[in-house]
Amino acid sequence: LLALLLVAGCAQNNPAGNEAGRPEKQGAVTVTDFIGRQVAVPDNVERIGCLYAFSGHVVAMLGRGGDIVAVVEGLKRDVIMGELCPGIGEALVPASSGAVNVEELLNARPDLVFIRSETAANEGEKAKLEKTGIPYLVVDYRNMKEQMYIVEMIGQAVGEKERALKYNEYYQRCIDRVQERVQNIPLDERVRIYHSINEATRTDARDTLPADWTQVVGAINVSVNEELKFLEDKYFAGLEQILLWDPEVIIVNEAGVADYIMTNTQWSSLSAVKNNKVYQMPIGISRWGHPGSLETPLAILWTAKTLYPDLFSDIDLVAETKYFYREIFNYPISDQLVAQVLSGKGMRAPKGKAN
Amino acid sequence: MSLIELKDASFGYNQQDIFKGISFKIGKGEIFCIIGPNGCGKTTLLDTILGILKLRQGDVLINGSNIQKMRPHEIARQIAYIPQAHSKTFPYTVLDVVLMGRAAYTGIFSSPADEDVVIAEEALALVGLTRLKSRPYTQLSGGEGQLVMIARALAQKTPLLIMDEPTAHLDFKHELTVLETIVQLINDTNLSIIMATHFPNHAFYFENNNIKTSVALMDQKTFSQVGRPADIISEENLMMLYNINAKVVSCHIGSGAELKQIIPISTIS
Amino acid sequence: MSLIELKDASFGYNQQDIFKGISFKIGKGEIFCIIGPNGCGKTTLLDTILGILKLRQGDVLINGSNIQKMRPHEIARQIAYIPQAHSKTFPYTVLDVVLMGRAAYTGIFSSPADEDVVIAEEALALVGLTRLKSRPYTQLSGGEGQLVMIARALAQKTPLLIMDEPTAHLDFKHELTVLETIVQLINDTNLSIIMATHFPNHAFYFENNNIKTSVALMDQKTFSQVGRPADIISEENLMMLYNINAKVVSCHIGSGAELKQIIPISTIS
Amino acid sequence: MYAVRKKTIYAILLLSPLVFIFLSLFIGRYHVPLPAIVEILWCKLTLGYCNLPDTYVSVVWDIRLPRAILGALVGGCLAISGASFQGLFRNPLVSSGILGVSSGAGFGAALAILIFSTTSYIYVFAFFFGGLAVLMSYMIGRVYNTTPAIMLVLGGVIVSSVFSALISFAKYVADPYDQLPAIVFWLMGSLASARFQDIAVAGIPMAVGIAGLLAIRWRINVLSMGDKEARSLGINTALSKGIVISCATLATAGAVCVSGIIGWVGLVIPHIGRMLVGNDNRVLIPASLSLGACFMLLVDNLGRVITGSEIPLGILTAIVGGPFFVYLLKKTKGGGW
Amino acid sequence: MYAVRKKTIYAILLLSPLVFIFLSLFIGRYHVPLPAIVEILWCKLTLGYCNLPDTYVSVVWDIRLPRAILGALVGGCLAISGASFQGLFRNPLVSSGILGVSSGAGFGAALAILIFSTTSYIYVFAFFFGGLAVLMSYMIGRVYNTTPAIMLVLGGVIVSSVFSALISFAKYVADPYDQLPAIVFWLMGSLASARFQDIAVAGIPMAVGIAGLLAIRWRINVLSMGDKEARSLGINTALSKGIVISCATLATAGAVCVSGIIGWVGLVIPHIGRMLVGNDNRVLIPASLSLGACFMLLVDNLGRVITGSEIPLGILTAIVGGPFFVYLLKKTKGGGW
Ligand SMILES: Nc1ncnc2c1ncn2[C@@H]1O[C@H](COP(=O)(O)OP(=O)(O)OP(=O)(O)O)[C@@H](O)[C@H]1O
Ligand SMILES: Nc1ncnc2c1ncn2[C@@H]1O[C@H](COP(=O)(O)OP(=O)(O)OP(=O)(O)O)[C@@H](O)[C@H]1O
Ligand SMILES: [Mg+2]
Ligand SMILES: [Mg+2]
Repeated sequence: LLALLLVAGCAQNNPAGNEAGRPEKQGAVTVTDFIGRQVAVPDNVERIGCLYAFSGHVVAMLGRGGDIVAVVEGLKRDVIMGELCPGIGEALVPASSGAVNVEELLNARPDLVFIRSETAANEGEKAKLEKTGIPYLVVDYRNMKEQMYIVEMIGQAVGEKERALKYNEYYQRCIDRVQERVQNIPLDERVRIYHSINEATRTDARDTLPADWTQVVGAINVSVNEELKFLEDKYFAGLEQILLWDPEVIIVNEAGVADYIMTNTQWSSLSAVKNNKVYQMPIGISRWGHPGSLETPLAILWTAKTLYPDLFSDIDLVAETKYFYREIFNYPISDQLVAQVLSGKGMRAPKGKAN
Repeated sequence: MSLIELKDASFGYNQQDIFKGISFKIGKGEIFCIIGPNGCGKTTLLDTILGILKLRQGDVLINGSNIQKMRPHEIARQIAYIPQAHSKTFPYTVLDVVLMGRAAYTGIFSSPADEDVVIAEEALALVGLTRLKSRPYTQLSGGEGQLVMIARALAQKTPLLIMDEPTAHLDFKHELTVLETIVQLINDTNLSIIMATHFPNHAFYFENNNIKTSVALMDQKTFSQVGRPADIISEENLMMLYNINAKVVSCHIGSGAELKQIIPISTIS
Repeated sequence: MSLIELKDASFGYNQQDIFKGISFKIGKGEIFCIIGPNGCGKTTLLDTILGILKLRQGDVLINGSNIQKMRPHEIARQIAYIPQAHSKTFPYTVLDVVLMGRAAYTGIFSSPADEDVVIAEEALALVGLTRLKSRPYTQLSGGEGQLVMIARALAQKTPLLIMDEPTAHLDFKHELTVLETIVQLINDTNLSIIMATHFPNHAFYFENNNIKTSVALMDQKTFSQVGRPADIISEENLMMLYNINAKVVSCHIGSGAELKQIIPISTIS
Repeated sequence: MYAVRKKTIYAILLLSPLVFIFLSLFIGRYHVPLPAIVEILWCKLTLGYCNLPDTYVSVVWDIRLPRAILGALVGGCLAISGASFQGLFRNPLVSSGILGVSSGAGFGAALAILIFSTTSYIYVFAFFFGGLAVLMSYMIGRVYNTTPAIMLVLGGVIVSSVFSALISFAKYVADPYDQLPAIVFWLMGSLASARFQDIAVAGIPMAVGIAGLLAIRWRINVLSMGDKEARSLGINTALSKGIVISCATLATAGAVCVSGIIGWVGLVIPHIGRMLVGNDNRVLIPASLSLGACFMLLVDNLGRVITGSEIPLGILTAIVGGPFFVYLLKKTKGGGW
Repeated sequence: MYAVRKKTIYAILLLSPLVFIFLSLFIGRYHVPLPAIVEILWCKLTLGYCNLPDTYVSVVWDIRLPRAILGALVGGCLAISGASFQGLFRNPLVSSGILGVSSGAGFGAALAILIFSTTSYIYVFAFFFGGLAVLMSYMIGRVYNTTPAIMLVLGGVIVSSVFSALISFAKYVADPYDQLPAIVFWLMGSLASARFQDIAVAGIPMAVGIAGLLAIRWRINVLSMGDKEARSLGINTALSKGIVISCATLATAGAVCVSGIIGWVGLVIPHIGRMLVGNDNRVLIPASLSLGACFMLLVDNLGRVITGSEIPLGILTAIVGGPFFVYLLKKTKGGGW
């Protein structure tokens, strides 16, 4: 039933998303990417390669999802992405874990490609891309500012700067709205939170996007600026360390982890667990607040409201969520789906049933 | 009933036969010496008797029961084996190696008991290596290594010993010790022995010590002759077997007894 | 100048000496037999002569130059070695193994030439193994394996051969072949030989074939006696060396010649 | 006298991991006063009631204790299986994962995550595929039966690499947002989140494996003489090998389930054992068990105290163990060899 | 007759990688018409001008060709070093990375990225640390010199694991936004990013290593008799071993620089070679070289065409090679052994 609804919703939307939103031809633009390259982007980008999931989300948000011709595998699994980009099932997959198969990329005939910084860190990969003559932009960020810049850059590159700015405006507005109310909370009254990413003990290190946005919401992120265990490019906290921090609130971004934490004796002595303050974050097009998520503004609102319900009683998350997806994404999200997003369940297509 | 019996045994590694149609039997207290040129198949034959290689045809019976139907530890309580070559791996101590002779008497989930250690030490004493018992056996000389293998077989305390050139690498003293030990064990415990050797003189030695000794000449994929040493080990037979000239001499030993010896003189070109 | 000379040589693995103060020299066309009980240090001594183990004290001189100062391939063109034990790894063919005897004549970056193959095949023919030349040498019988090692040493074409119990595992025929080949090579090419053996009879055999033969009895960490076989290999000396009773017998061979033989009789308890 | 010495050695071997486990309870970032630790132990063991802060109890009893026990088990299992395999295959370069059990188990876990998208069936799948991998190695090894040891090991290497490849493949097809992190997390393994439940699930096979190997340890001496000689000494080689392999597989699979694929311990600890107590498996096997357990705990504890960040186990194992090995080598002059 | 057969074998061994390289030019996701490929080759080789779409030229000449050449070199290098080490250490379980060169090189590269934050010094550092790792293994191996082969290999295992740990450590301290991705990408390695420059930089050491091993290949036969016998046969064992180790190190380090750490080829291809041509290193070494090259190209081409996103090399090597190995084993009944 849900699937039917989704399909129905998408059928209405897509034409609008693809055609109506497109401006007239524009002149050639020069944009500066994450690693500071000045790239001249052709004036009319019609085929887009998104070899970094985040860029795919952004392009879809900007209403150009239908023009995505090359993706990374993960993008095909996402329910909302499938709605926004009906052709994504047929898009080629010329990259895995940073390495690009340029021949496949050539087959996709993109006018522009977004790549991740791993790829750009390799001379050979760069040389190869340059040989193809396809302009490429490196997409990455380490804080909210850079995230906004990158969104703007993508917007500029695909000729949707206005929409990108609209997102950034909303982003900034969320920040401002929250900042304004939390900035006066004295340090010792700020809520100390622990943010679990995917795995119970994986968390935020300094200089990351989550470190940045959790600060904005007036929380003290216990793991930031602490030494963490680093494994396979991810940061983990030790159990005793978490007990020592004894966060007041735990927010988790993966379905099931909250249950794990609530039922595990090892965590049972934490105040957050005792006081029932372990919250599952919403999952929309991505996990809200995840380092690779563009729903950061929503994560900020959600967290602020969760931590300081009194301060933010006027903020209606359902409305904000609807607004975000309808106005910014131009995606007519159903009420049911909103509920689903907020509950954080069922937002990924099961394996083998990629869109 | 004979202790061990081979019936019409044949074996080959590939298509080609190594030997075929070999039959013999040995009773208690007997010695059976197999003599034959290098590569005639002595080691192979002994391996099939032990059940390590599987006969193509024919049977090996121990006390009347087929070896294929016996479990390894049953076989190992009947037959102990001294291999011709042993490749060393971990540097176990000499005593540990000899102790392995007690495997057939040790449960799968247990280690040898103190009695086993005593037996192993006795076996070491028999071959005169007690002083080396805690040396790594990888650091022994060639002859010492051979003696360890003999001690291990003796520790197995079986009614039948199969020896593949047991005295190779041994000096006169140790060769005699081994021969004398064998004679003594046969007299004391009615042991039986199958022995592949290049020294027909060993057969004479046993015969001289009043032990029931048979000799088999192995050639052309079978036993060309089997019988008493005095009959079989003749200058003519050796000439046929090896294509050499040899002499049989007798010498007087100690108490008026005679010891026959065969002496190889030259090859026949 | 003597071909090889040992001066006051001493060696020990740990604190304990294996031998000390050993000196001897050998000229062209001579045979030097080392006889001694198991574990007396024969193999160790040979290894030091080859420079594989380093003497604690004393020198080994080949043609007057110290072996420590010679490069391996120079040594290997002077001395070929037949080890007592060989542990097999990869299943090379017999011919490939014999060909390795040509290493000293082959540049570091080259493979043996066709002449080398010819030499290796001749060496194989000398020991009578031509028919096995393309068999994996891991599948040979004990005696066949020993012959391969001998062939490899012969392929080395050196003026000096060091043999450690070369006839262990060999049958009469092959033992004689090896002895006869040695005699022939000495007569033809003035080869010299150092040989550790448990068979004093080999020394008699060489002496009988008019080759300058010396025997050293190794015991108590040194050479207790050195001299002509006829003088040294006596019943008394063997009794002292091994604590056994032995008999020296003479037998008439072919053309009225006599061959002396030593026969071990019994241990002395 | 000999018997007394033997008893002393065994007593040391048995006690030292227990001491290490006990000491582990006192080590960690969270400060729990010494008397409290002892009190918690006491009242928990006597099933009494602890009148102490919850956090103390859960740090000592729910976090440190299971972690220490599992750590000891894992280290012991890896080392004991490594030592057994080295003896069995007569090859000192063989380690606990040689027959593919680690990568098989890893693949099983990855598959369970792929299929069910939850972690509930992980243990079942891990054990099943760990066993399957070993069985496959065994079948390959039997193709040619003259030098089965080499073939078995080569078979293991092949199977192992195929399963490793399949793991990579599973990662490749997994959903990068939820399945992949789960797979990676599982493979990486970590004692850090060990719970008593894990002891119940993975600890039992580990204990069975250890017990089996301890019981059969002398047989491994005999088996290391080679198939032919072992048979002539009265050993049912197929059966004995089967038992050794099964037990080592159980032990290793259990260890892998708890702590991911750790390669080093199963290869090097047995050699450290060889240098310390010699090659006789009667002593070497228990010594490896004990050394492995102590070593793992040592490294784990060090990691916990050196910085708050818990330097990954693998780094410490190698950085602590490597130089220690070289030191021992120098000191004993490679005694074991 | 024998000489003729030998020549035929060598001709096949030499030609087949060339044929594979040539065929690789025709394989890929992007369709370039056959005549165009031939024309591009022709005009490039004659230094003429190509009147063809740029894309065609860059796909065939700049992307496929260097990749094929490097692929062949990498496969050949890993296999030839593996075969040489197996002979040298008399242990069939040894592979090209056994002395730590791979992890040493990996660490060198990581360090270069850490220090200079650019990729310019990577090759220098990778070679230096690859060599250093081998040297360290060698020193450890010399502690005790009675059975140096085992000790050397164990030394290698230790050194290897220490360097692997150091790699993790380097990742730990790296800047997660620019250094870390570079390190990760480099370690993962991929023929995909091969350029002609890489052939110039990594190809030369690889070629030197290969040439050295080919030249000294018969010596490896003699060395495999063990130190003692090799010396008595007239081999300067220290020198010869040194050369073999250096050449294999050069070759492996070069391969690692190009394509990251690939374990399988250096262990299993030599065994496939043994089954096909026997154990004589005079034939085995070139055969391994050739088989390694062909195998790598085969796998790489497969990986390129099966999916657009290039299945990682490591996955296919094992999945294609494993069953092939088992098939060969069944067919030759483990002939090589
Ligand atoms: N695994 C094998 N595969 C094929 N042939 C073999 C194998 N092992 C031995 N042979 C061959 O079988 C024959 C008999 O070998 P065996 O070892 O039984 O001889 P033997 O009589 O013991 O010789 P020796 O007196 O030299 O020890 C020999 O020609 C040998 O080359
Ligand atoms: N690596 C070693 N370390 C310590 N001792 C050793 C080592 N190798 C041999 N030995 C000891 O040195 C002594 C001499 O050994 P060696 O091999 O030279 O004897 P041998 O005269 O050749 O004896 P055999 O006639 O039995 O071959 C023996 O007692 C032996 O145990
Ligand atoms: Mg034999
Ligand atoms: Mg000796």
